[in-house]
Amino acid sequence: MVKFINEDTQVLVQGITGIQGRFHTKLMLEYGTKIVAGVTPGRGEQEVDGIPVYDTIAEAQEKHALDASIIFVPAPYALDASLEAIEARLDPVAVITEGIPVRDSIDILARAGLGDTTIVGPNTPGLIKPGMSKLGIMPAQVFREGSVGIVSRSGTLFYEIAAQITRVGLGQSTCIGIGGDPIVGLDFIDVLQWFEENNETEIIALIGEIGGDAEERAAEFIGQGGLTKPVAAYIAGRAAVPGKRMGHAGAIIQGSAGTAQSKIEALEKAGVVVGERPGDVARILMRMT
Amino acid sequence: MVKFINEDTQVLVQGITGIQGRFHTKLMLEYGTKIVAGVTPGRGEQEVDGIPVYDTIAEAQEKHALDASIIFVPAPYALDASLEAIEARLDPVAVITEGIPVRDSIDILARAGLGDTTIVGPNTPGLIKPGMSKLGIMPAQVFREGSVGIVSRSGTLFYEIAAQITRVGLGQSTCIGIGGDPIVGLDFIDVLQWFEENNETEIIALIGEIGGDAEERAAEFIGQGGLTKPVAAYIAGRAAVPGKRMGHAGAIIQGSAGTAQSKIEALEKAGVVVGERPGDVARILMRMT
Amino acid sequence: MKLLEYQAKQIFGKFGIPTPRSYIVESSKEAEDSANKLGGSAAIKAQLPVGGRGKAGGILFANTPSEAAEAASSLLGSKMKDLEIRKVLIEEKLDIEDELYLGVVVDRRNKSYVVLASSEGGVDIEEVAVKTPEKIVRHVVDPLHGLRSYHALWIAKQLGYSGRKMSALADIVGKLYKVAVEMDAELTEINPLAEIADGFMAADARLNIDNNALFRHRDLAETFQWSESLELSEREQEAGELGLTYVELDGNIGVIGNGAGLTMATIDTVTLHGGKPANFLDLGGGASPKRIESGVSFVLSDPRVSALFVNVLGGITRCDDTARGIIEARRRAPLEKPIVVRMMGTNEEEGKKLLEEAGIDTLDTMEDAAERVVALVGGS
Amino acid sequence: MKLLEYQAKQIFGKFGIPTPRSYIVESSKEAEDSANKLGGSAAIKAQLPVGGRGKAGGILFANTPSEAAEAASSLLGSKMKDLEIRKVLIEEKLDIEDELYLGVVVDRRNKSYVVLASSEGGVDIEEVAVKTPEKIVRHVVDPLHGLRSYHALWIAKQLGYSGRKMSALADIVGKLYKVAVEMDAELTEINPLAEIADGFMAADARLNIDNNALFRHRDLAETFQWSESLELSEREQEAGELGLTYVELDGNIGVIGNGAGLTMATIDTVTLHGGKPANFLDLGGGASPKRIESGVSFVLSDPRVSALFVNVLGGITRCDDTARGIIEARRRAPLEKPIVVRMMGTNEEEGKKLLEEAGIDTLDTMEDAAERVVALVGGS
Repeated sequence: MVKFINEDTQVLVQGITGIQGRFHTKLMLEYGTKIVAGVTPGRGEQEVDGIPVYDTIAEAQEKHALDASIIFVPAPYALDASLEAIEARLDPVAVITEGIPVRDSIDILARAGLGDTTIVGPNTPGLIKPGMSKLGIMPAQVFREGSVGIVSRSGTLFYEIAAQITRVGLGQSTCIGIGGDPIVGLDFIDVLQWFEENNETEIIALIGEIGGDAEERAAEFIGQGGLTKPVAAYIAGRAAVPGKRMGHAGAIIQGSAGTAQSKIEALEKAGVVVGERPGDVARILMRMT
Repeated sequence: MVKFINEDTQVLVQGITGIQGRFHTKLMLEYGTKIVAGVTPGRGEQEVDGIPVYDTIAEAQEKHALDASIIFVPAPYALDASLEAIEARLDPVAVITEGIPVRDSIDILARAGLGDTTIVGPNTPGLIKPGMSKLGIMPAQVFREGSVGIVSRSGTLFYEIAAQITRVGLGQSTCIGIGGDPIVGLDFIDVLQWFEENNETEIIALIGEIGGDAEERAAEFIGQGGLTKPVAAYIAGRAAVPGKRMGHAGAIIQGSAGTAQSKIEALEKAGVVVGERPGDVARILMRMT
Repeated sequence: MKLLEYQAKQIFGKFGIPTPRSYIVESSKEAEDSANKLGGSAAIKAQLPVGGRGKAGGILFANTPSEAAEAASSLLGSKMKDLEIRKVLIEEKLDIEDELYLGVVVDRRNKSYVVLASSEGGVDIEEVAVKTPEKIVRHVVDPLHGLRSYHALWIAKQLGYSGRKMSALADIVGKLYKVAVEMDAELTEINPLAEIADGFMAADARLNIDNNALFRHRDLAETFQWSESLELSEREQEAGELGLTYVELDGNIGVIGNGAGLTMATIDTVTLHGGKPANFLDLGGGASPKRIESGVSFVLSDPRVSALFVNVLGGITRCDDTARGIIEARRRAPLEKPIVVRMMGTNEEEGKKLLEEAGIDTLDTMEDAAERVVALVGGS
Repeated sequence: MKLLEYQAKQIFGKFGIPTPRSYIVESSKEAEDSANKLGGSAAIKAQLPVGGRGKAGGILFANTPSEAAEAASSLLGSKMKDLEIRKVLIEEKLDIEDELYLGVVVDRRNKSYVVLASSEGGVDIEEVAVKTPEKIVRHVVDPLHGLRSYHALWIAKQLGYSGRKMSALADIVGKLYKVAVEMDAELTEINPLAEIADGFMAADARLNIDNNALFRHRDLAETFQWSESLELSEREQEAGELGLTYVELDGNIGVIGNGAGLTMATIDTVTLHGGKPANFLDLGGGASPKRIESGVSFVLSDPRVSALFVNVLGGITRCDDTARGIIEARRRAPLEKPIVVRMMGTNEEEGKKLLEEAGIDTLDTMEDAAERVVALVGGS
């Protein structure tokens, strides 16, 4: 099951000395995330925003009790960084890095499965519990405490819809980006299961997009009674062209598979209300409360 | 913990169509082992001694409920044969094959560990419960039901000492060859632990040889109270030449490590009575009863 | 990246998969020589990264070298699905007993590779999957163990083979999996895999490589250029050189967003309001004014574009930076194309103020902005 | 199989481990030319599979090409630990700042590979292990994950490096592990690993390959022959060609057994009774009469052997077959060397009867037989 961070979770930042790593370490610290150490091979003994940097997690663990990790290292090094986090038994591990080869993602997830580590991503904005902490790169200002659980494959579209939910006065319990790659760790069903059991979540927003069948599987799960809380959804890519990758590595219609239409139909069949436009989601949720 | 075969255990023979496989299938059947299927890739749909042969274990499992396996396939194919048995969740798996590369043995054992499969060997004569069943290549006539547990790295020396134990009238409860390779699955300590808990075993014969430190580790285990039943031992290779491999891949004195003297001293320190000659073991055991 | 048949076959060959003898040529003279070397008769195959070449007339057969020359000459320079045929493969004719399908693809659901095999080869496997799914053998690979010999044998057995042919087929299955993993393939396929008297042979070959893994396959850099030049439009190639994530569409409204999902949603919303997007352009996360300017200039320079819709959600990307990028692009290329901007988030007020001062429309919601831009180009 | 330094370095080089520039030569003329190419000064290193070459005078230094020629000429053809030096390596002199130790060996206890590293290089690692074990860094590899970059970095860090040098050292650690796994090494070692101004270099190299894995390294077949010829005595090589497991010892009693453990125990028992075994010969499991005959003939043909002790436990191997083999060997080479046989097990009675008829001594226990054979050669 998905573990989440709270105010006590001690977080490691892998790739902390890079531009992205530095930038988001600062923002996460500002939000209240308890970042205690960073790792960048070859950059040990430095500091970033007052956070000590180590060459390996093993060294960081000699000094700190680490719980979770967030990874910003460049794609060619993300495989080893992820395995290092898995071996160090950190959980969850949010892999922000974009552009990781699919073969490496397959490898990461198989090994994560051995030790029951939850991998969020790759190519994810991470996760946030508004008002408490974030392990991710989402802009904090669009979120507010509330009762809507959001799960999304996309990043900015997720913030867009979160902002609208906030604007209509609902707020969010927990928001998780599962990542835009074809192969990701935590998936829709895992998150929906978690929302079902999570007392703070009353209604759910599901934000999908073209490519693969993750939304269809989520619909199947919902349709079979796996989730009893009401869901509003939006699927991006109705106007996408088959065979063309729409930005995300996973966002591609292959042959007749992975179209927005197929996903919308499956979700609607499972009782999910699917909005035509992103703005519809907040409106639908309002009606549900 | 070591699982053992009994009269109900359904056994698979891998490499059943080879010379060794055919020969020992016949002998095991004669002894009462319940062999139900054989596998040799490319030789499916044949029969050996009335036993049906399949190309893969998956096919054999469609027709039979398999429990344990014994492997006779040539060394270059032993890695995949072992992994196939592990994946099919057979247990125990006795790997008779000699000459398997160490790298492959390492791989086999690591993967066996994932699913808790007991690998006996490689390069082992297997195991026998006298009067009931055998999963191995030992000559049945030297064994007799009794109360001595035998564990040995060697093959023929093991039979020699078993024969003498039988001749003095003691007989054996369970006998296990752990194999003469540097890297083996089931080891001395595993077997000693099992003997400690096994009600049928009253006294134990441990047959070691030069190379590595398996006997020293067994001595440590015994010395720390892991085993309370009395042990008689014999270590082959007192007169061996350092740096020369004495037949077994594992029987080599490297530098000052792995000498018979070191093993004998360690065992004696742990309270084990070590015989000077193979024939001493049965005599020592007689005094222990 | 999609490799061409001949490139895929060269790689398959390196991994020990049997392929027919063949020569890659660019002229009818070479075609004739090659057919000669093959003993006279040959198959002449257009090299293009498109499916259904056979049906489209891209595969011809010749019984003599001169027939081969003629066939090559008819293909070379002609167009198929809008692509020009620049190379043809001259290949020995096989005495085919049966045609199979063999493929290794990424399995999103199982988070691994899956081997697909079928006794129905030479046809579209998706059709087989729909019409006779029972004729497809599937084996999901456990990534911790890989595809082992016994898995490959099981697959070959399921296709109905035994003995020597089973072993030969299993060997190819194992090697194709090795190609998939070692080459970082998104898809690797032999269709048809020809059954011949003494075994099997890859009569066709497909190999699509994960662009994200190209850092492990630097020797394919040149192939990548060529492959991009075949698959992408000229504007798409230019955008690639500028480092922009760009897909050409066939409308007249330029669309720029930040983030793939948001940009897709923007396109959907424009379409919903009756507009026709001319492109998809994702600025990505944390775009700088420079990058924004470059994207805006690129879209404005498209003669098909009559109006531009920029939709930015300010998070890491700042709205004031976005405004500055847009203004700078407009300054440098003072075209009379209207721009509609919708921005929200970090430094929103400052950004809006800058745009207003520059006389550029800003709206608060994606829907309103979409409606406005559609109205500007004359509505639906 | 033990590779020579230059062979190991070639392989290390292929895996990307930095090695000094060098030339392998067999004459002083070539040595001179090579030193010239290296800029004049050079190290001249005897190529033999023995430890402690430096101390034994097998490594010389030259400041000019003519000194190199002289050094090579003094080494080539001379003997070290009974082995003739046939090749020398002419290698660039390194400006060494520090010497480290790096090795990957098979770890029986942990059933995996273990990486050993130490800041005490250039000396015998076993001595370091005894005297200052705290100076050895050990990392047991998890075979399911392999040695990853972060493990290698941790090792380099433990040796006291940081920054660029740490990364360079970790890179070599990772590559040495790759050599170990991909080459099926029983031992792979860089001692010393020289720390130089801008990184590290393998100043020496050892690589022992698992003979059982030679089927994966067919290109090393020739090297294997050469390596065997250096490591094994003539009789051991002959035995190898006959497929016998044979080790030469320095006594006068020939010993043959079936099974490694039993044969070792036989040797021990003979020694315990004051005898001196001339050899260890293990017939292996299920030996045929032909194989037994071949083994017996081989040992009897050894001029050092005055008497033979054959000890067979009949299981899969049959005692009557053993008897027939012995009798046939004796018939073919009617030497007056006494043979003592102890056999037990399958078809024991029949075997004993055959031997008695042929006038060959049989005894019931290993101890009695050992006593008898020692008495036959004149006791202890």
